Amino acid sequence: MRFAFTDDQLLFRDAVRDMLKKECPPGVVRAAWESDNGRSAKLWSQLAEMGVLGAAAPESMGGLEMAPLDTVLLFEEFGRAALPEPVLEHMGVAVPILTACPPSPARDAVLRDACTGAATLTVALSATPHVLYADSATHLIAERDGAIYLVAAGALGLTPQQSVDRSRRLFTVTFDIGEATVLAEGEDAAPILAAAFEHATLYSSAILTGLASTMIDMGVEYASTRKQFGKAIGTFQAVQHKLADAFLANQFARPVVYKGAYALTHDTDVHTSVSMAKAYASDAAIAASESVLQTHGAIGYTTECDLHLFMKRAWALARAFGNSKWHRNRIGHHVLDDGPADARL
Amino acid sequence: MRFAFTDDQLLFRDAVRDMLKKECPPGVVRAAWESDNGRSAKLWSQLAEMGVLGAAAPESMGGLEMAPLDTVLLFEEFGRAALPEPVLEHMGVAVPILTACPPSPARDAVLRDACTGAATLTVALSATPHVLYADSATHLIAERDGAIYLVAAGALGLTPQQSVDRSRRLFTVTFDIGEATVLAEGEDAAPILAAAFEHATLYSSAILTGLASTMIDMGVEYASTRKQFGKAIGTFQAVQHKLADAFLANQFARPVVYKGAYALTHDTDVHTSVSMAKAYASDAAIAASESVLQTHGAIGYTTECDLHLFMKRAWALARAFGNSKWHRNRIGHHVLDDGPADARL
Amino acid sequence: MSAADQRRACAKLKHVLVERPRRSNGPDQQVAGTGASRRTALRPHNDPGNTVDLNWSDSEERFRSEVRAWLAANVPTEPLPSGDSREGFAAHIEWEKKLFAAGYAAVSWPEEYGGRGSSLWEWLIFEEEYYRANAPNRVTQNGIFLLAPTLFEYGTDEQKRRILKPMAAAEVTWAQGWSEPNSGSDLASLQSRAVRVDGGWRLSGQKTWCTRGSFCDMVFGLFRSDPDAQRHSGLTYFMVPLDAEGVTVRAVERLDGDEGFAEVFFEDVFVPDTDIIGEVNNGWKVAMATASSERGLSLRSPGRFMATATRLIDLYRRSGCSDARIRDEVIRAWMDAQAYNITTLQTVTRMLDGQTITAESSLTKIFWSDMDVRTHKTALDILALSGELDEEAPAADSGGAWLKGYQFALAGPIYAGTNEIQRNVVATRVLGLPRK
Amino acid sequence: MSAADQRRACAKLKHVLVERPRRSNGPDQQVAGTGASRRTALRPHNDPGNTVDLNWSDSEERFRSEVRAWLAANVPTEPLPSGDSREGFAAHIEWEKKLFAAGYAAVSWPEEYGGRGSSLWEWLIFEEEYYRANAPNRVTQNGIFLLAPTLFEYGTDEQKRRILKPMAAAEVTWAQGWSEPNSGSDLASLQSRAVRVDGGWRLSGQKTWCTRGSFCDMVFGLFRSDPDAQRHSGLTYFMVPLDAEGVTVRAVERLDGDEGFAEVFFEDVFVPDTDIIGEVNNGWKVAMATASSERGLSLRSPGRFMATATRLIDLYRRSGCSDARIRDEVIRAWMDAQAYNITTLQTVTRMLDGQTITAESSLTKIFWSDMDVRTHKTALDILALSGELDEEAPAADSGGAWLKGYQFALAGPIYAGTNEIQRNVVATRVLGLPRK
Repeated sequence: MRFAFTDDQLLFRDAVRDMLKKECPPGVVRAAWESDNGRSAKLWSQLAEMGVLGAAAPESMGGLEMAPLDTVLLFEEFGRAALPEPVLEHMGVAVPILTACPPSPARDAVLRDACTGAATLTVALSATPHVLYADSATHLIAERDGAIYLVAAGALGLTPQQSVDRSRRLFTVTFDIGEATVLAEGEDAAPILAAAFEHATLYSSAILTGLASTMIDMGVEYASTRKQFGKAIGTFQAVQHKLADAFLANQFARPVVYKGAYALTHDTDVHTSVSMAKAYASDAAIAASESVLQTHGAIGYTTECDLHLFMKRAWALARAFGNSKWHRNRIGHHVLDDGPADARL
Repeated sequence: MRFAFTDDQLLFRDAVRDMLKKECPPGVVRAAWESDNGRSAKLWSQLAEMGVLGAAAPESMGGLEMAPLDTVLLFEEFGRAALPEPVLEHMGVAVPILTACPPSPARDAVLRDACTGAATLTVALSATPHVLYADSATHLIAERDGAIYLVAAGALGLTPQQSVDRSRRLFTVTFDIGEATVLAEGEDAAPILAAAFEHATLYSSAILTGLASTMIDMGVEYASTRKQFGKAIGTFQAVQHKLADAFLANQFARPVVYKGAYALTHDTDVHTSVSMAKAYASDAAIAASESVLQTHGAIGYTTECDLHLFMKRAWALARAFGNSKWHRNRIGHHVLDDGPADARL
Repeated sequence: MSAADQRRACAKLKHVLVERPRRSNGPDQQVAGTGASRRTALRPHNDPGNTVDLNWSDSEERFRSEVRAWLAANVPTEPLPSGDSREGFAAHIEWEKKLFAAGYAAVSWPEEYGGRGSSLWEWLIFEEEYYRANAPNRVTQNGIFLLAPTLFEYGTDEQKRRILKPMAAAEVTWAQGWSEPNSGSDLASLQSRAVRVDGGWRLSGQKTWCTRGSFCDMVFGLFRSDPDAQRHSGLTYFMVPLDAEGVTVRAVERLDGDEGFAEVFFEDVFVPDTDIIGEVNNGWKVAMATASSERGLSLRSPGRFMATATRLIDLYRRSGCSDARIRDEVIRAWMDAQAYNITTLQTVTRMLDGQTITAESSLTKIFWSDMDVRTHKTALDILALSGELDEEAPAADSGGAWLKGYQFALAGPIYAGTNEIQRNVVATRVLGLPRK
Repeated sequence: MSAADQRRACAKLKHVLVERPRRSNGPDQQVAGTGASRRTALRPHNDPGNTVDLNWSDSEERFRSEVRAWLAANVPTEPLPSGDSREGFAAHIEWEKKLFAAGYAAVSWPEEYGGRGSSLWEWLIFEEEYYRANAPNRVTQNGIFLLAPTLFEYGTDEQKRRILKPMAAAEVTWAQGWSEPNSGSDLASLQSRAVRVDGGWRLSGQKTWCTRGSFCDMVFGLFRSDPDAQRHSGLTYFMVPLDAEGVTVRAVERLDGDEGFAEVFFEDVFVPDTDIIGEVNNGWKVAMATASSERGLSLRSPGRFMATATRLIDLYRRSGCSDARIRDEVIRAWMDAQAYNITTLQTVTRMLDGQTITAESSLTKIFWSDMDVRTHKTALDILALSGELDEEAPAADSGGAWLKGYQFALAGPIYAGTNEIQRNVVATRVLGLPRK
């Protein structure tokens, strides 16, 4: 029994944190909002260079062959920085899917390119109506009728769907099955797709705890400097307790997320552990957004304040891949053994 | 359109409030807890003398022929004092049932005695498993198989069921139908029994708001005098806001309770209005109990502090005749028109 | 009261009961099915109307019908663009002019100022119908609901004649200028200055969070006219044209992307004495009267929240959602709106009885602002994965109105005095807890 | 870290990865059904155990089996009367003696003091099994969980030898004496005095909320030994027999009717120097070490709440309740207990790694105390109308345990530092918000 990360896991996390601190301050996120594709200018190549993009890929394909326990902390950092890149879709979902698919020239080629960053992957799972960054991705990994397809970007029909978070570029996507390559189908595909949903959910949870951490930091910073009634508002018990509660919720969410990564790594108790992670992280992030906004007052209610970049990501991700009610319900079906989980997310 | 009580309604309320303030301080409630029957020594006759016990009875029977709008404020006072008497059962439920039942010598005699206080009535509705004060009542008005019976106390078989509130003497009761008098049955009885449940629920709500008022007063009083860290704890924002929230919940519950009394008086929109009352009043009273206990700290956690007399009544009544979830559900079935209310309270 | 007094009181009560007219039962006073005749509630015999009576009068019902019919015929079928954007503001002004022409811009005002002299009850009815019809947000509201009550109480006759009718007619639009960068919750710490000059004052300083300040014609707010006075003292209430010399307006983008806010900079701006409301150095008291309106009855009528609850029920039904926890939240949203309405009926009755509503309005502010956030969160939970779509997304439900509404609702616990400040007010002024 | 440094760090990382042993896949490391072989988590090659590993070792599993078997054979089938009543206390002491005889009274203590030298992990396992078996509440807990950690840290060898084993054996029972009538949340304002005399001290004053003080043999607490020192300074930590001359004990009835509390009055009570823990005038620091234990790991092990959640699930199933809102609360109670357990595993790992857990234990205190209230309220909602029945009612479910548990849970946000104080601690000491 041991519940701690290794020095190497922390080292990788620190390296990514330091890079993002330097290269992805809020100004970069803000610029991504205004950009054509909702993304940053140069972060993708830096992430590739650090080995992040292919972290979950086999070494033979140029990856680091890492497990969820190795990468979960990175997603927390992506949340902390509100990184405007398809990391969740590419390295959190698509690369693990490709890694699990049977080798083939098409699969191998795109997986190699995914590790170098030459390819940018996004995913279309049947449970989710929207595809992120479909305009700037080079390939789509798509679930259709229980099979897994690889589709080149040029073959996609895109309808933009604007998210509250302008760096989440959403699309409804169509493609002609004739232009897609089958990567897996039937009994081969089913467990891969099931695992993909769990990965997406778990990594969303990790991003949410990172977003909450930054928002709480911003609340503490603002409350420590903003003065009203002749003193810092952070001296008022109402402000103190609001931030303390937000912090508490996130502090209890974080180890639950790590437990989810453990469950995925060892394929044990996956549904319950991943749903626990998503339920706590979603609630913690929404609570943090509301508490920190309230702490800021009107200034937090403008797009001039960086807070909104983090809040809006949190509002979107808290509902992506099932909100906390859906996941509590799924846990309930396991714990109480009273029927199947709801199909509708 | 007008939402205010008349001077006479307020005068009656004030008279009862003044009497209870003098005659039913917490020491009297405490004595009732220790007494044989959970009741006070002399309040019953005083209530009779003021016309309270027969308030809902016809004048021809010695009553005041009052409607729920006339008496709802009295129940709030009963709660405010934690009056240890079967007022809810006797004047809130049994007398309205008898008043609505077809005249008969048996009904008339007991109704007359109910107004003078010579009779003490309690009720057994099928929705509730326990009969209050069955040991000290002279008669039971009982629902059985859809009919309404009058049973003399001597004919009852009693099993005591101890409540957390020692002045709520509960019993499970048996009686032989042969020793009971039918007051109404079939189509005559059904609407009377339905109305009885609404009366019991509404008056419970009124008692709950009164209990909450007293608890909040106790919290304010204690917080204003108790000193820690060199100042009254009521100066701490955390204490202030806790009590403010408790007060807010009760202030919004009260007019909803009055609306319930209006609905019963005019037989309009009864289910929704009464359930609104019970839902808000139950939640407000439980919230008040927890907030005021927390304000008191350890002293509130003893039976030496009067607070517990009010808290425990609130915990019991908040669940009597359906808790807030049950009543929200009943409202839902009316508002959303999606099926019948749950049978189980 | 002695026991003897109590008995006398009850005897008097019985006397009243015996004297009053009995059993004037209309059909709605029968308990259906009980077979028992039913009493009206106890009434003093000299004032049969003085009890709880939740029926609208015939004339009130007629008023409702008229309003409903007019709105049905005139509310734009397609929602206008946001009134907090430049093009949307213009479209809303057109709508407001139509409303004024029909006599509905400010129904409770006297006719001479552009109203129709409606009662407070009719005003509630109007609001109910207005929100029920999903009519456009009122971009004139800072004038009509914040400034006008102050003018009615403190304005000179000349000011009322000059200002109110153009305000109702949406010919002159108003922004509020309460906050300053360093004075939000602590409004009494305002630093913008007013210096006496011949025939008037020169204003300097900065105001912020001026709603729709980029589009409005005028701003009203407090300025420190006596630099030696402390905090609440020495403030004066001014009205200033936003195109006056020395005024600079900078738009600030709101959370939802609209230019809903503005910062207004004042550099030696001349304002004549005739544009002061109330007395010089008495601005705090004058402003508090307005703040009380803002928090209390006028800004957030129950009709608004009842309409939101109705739309939530509609969304819930359309969604096919079968989650009993969400269903419970939908019911609760409906209940809260009803409870808010019931409480308002009680408050309006008190106001009509001549009582003043002061610190208790803080309770109201907390209730509606928290309710509004909860209600919109429930809607986003129903929308689930598509809850993040905004008005530009083709797949957004109701044109993204719930997401925009959520963001707007989040401002509720902040503006018009944060809910923390309101809870302080409840604790100290209503409950009487010690301040120090 | 420069970009070049980052690259170097990653290169190092890849090096580690290349070097480490690969694919030592046991059966539990396969992703069932994916067909893909699965990697173990990244490990430094020199310490294969240094990663998240949530499996118990074989010896820990054996320990669990032994504990479970012993408890199954020995836990009384009928619940004992409340340990906070006089007769119940005696019955509990009998139970505690049995527990001690079996070596389970204080598993994590060294054997010389009556423990069995178990690891913290085994202690967690023991607690899980203890609560799972619904074994009697520990009436020795104020000694074992509050005083003993202090003695281990600050006690002399003589004190440890003299006190610990009889404590574990339930031969000498301990009450805490922290609070005074005017010192609750503000513990530093204590007024009870200790005056230096030959060979020891004379204590005067009053302590209150001494748990089971009416039944225990000894009390420990702080007394002001330097009257000139301010607040936290000048306090000394004493241990006092409750039958000493000058000590008067008055029972105080708790909310649930048990005599769970006592007031203890001290009139010139002599205590020898050997019954001081730590240094004279250093009692605050000594006590805070204890308070930190109380709030942190030792008093509220996850096993307690996991067992409560399991009983709640059982109650929910037995009840036939079909309310999805209550179902959601049941699930949430289960989740919260799991989350608390997961967090505790992380905390214990940190402790074993030599880190100290200080102000963060306030988070834990808030979490478990709020969780416990919620869980019991859910149970009372399931019980509905019979939720008000207490242990004397024949119809009470589980002997009224949920009602009693609710009342006990309500004390959680109050004792061991109110949750308001804990939130202050989190805000100022963990988040670093300003105090003034």
